[in-house]
Amino acid sequence: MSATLALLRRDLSLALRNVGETLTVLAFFVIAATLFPFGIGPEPQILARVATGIVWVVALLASLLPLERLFQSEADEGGLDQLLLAPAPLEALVLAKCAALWIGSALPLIAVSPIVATMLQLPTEAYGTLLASLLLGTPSLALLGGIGAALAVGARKGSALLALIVLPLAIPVLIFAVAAVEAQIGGLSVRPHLFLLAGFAVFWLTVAPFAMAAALRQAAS
Amino acid sequence: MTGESAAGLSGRELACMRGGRTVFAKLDFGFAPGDLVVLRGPNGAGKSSLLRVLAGLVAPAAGTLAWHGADIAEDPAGHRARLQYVGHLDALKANLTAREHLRFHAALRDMGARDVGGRDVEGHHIAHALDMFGLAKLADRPARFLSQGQKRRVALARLCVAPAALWLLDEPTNGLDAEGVACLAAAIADKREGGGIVVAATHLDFPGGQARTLTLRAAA
Amino acid sequence: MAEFFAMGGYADFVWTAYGLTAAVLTVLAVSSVRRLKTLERDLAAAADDEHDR
Amino acid sequence: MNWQALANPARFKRLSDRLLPWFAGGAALCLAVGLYLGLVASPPDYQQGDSVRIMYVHVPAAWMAMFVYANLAVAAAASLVWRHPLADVAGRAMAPIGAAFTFLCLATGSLWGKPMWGTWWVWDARLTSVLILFFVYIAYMALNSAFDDDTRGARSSAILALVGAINLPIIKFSVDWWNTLHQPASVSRLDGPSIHASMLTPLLLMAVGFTLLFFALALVRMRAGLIERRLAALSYTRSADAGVASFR
Repeated sequence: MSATLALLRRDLSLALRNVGETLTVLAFFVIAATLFPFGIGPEPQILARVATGIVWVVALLASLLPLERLFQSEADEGGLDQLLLAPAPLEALVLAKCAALWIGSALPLIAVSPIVATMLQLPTEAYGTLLASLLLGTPSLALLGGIGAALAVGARKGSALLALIVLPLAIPVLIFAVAAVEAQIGGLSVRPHLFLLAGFAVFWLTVAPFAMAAALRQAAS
Repeated sequence: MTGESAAGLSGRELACMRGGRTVFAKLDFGFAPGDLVVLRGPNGAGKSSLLRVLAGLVAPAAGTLAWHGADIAEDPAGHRARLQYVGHLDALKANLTAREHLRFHAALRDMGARDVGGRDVEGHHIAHALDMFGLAKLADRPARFLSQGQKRRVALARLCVAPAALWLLDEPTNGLDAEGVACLAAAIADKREGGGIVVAATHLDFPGGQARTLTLRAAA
Repeated sequence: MAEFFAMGGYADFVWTAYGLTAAVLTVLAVSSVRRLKTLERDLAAAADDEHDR
Repeated sequence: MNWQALANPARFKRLSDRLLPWFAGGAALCLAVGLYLGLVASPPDYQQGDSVRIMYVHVPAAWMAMFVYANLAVAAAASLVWRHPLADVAGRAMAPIGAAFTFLCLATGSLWGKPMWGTWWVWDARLTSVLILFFVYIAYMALNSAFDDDTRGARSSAILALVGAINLPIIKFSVDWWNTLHQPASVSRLDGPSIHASMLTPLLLMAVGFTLLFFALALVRMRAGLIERRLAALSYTRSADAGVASFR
């Protein structure tokens, strides 16, 4: 347990010292979202209709950015061997890395999402649900991303390959996250959608550690 | 040399394949407690591969590896807990200091849990390791400001922050100056005195006292 | 016969669908068999090499 | 039965030589009869007219897309559990066949949709699920070929295949639900027992034909894959007498 917490603490302090990386992801998030009004026109009604979708799709794309370094940097520096040789179960250690990834890059993204939502004219009553959907949906993305990152360690075509692996598997999260916000706007109950998002998070929480550990073990051999 | 001692680390008919190619095969050995074994052989002979097999990072393609006579494939976690591995990479993060690296490593090796009676056992081990490798003055400098040799010292100082019965070192003297080599020699001598086994791959003269040599033939 | 090919006015769609299916599966089959033949030749050559040594 | 021996190209060749004619011949026969029944002997649909004949390639292709993925997942599990080289080779051999059937399902679906829906693409629940399956195939193939070491590629993509296999039902459920949310039930009327025997027979024959064709192609491609492995190994074995020279 202490090894897992130590890894979480170390990765968080590294994230704190490399704030630039987080800021780059945030900048990408804001800039990419800003492109949509130029692409589809600034009419408030149209933007309001698609705002949720844009915020979520762009958040999904932004969450891909830090993945390439997640395990690849460990492999390049030699730290991956040390993680593999630690007495603690590898499944717990990779979970710590995903948790650090989520805290270090998804939380800041959630924090600025209201700004993006405002620019896209999201109806005011939907903000709470948007934040809830992001809070419940992004853990799944971090875990799925962790699987992709672990599978792609040592691969020749890094970032494009990661998108190819992660995006199709993330579609259910996208569907129900956007549906939650639209249910809120439409005056329907949002709880089923949010429960389902939490369910996805639990599902990936149980599956992802094993997939990541298996991928990293064979990457080192 | 084979079979007569069950104590320590022994290999029987070990073989290793990498990318469809046989790196080595039919390797038999027995390393006893207190042994320093130097792996020799030209580039590509499989020194690093053998170390990775000994560490359990790579499963042998054939044969068995045993600790005190018990197959390590039966208890991989137990094997991980008893060994320390220093690869040819230093495994350092540019933004972390030497002390932070050692503190993290101690926690990773599960040393944090052994704080008995409120004493900072971990801190004591770390200070000792820093001293051992002449890093006391550099302890709080981020790794990106360290020279190649100083980084190597930090990587090696990890060996001293957590107990292990088996050290596996891949070209440990790479980048070290004479003083650094002496530090390593002292650490190895200590380990051997305590009954530890040290296996090191190198192509240079190796410090650490009387050694046994395992020479791998070139596969080319 | 002409009526058969006309497919009740849906000729473009029906024949494109069948043509595409035939084309894709044929290309897959031919390329797979070709690759096997080439590799079998290479293997035979490599085995001869081995024998000569 | 010695499974390890099957990874030997010569042994596998003997097995595939015995099976291949049956698979290839059976596929040709089923497809020929199926095509005749589907294109000539079966009646046009009372609503869709002759365009319904696209069904005889579209629906079996959709079945194959899933069937091949199921095979891929089994090979992936075998590759990870037993680390058998034959499973690695099988995965790499089958994926492009599955991707081809998935692509055909999408293309013929589009060709069927144009006269029925008046547009080339509709976000119909089934087509959308098949599209995502196609993406998973592409990801599998990309990952499989992304490593210098073939075994690495095989193991990595095997993990992806299994993660995909447990996630595909979730994707299917999500897409179905999303679809009902956004538009009324799909145009396709293939469900249930309403389908007439004169249509069912060619449909099943085509499906069996595609399955046999898949087995035949998979055998050929696996044989090629095994030879490739052997050739790669041969270029090294000349120097494989490495080992300990001395230990004192």
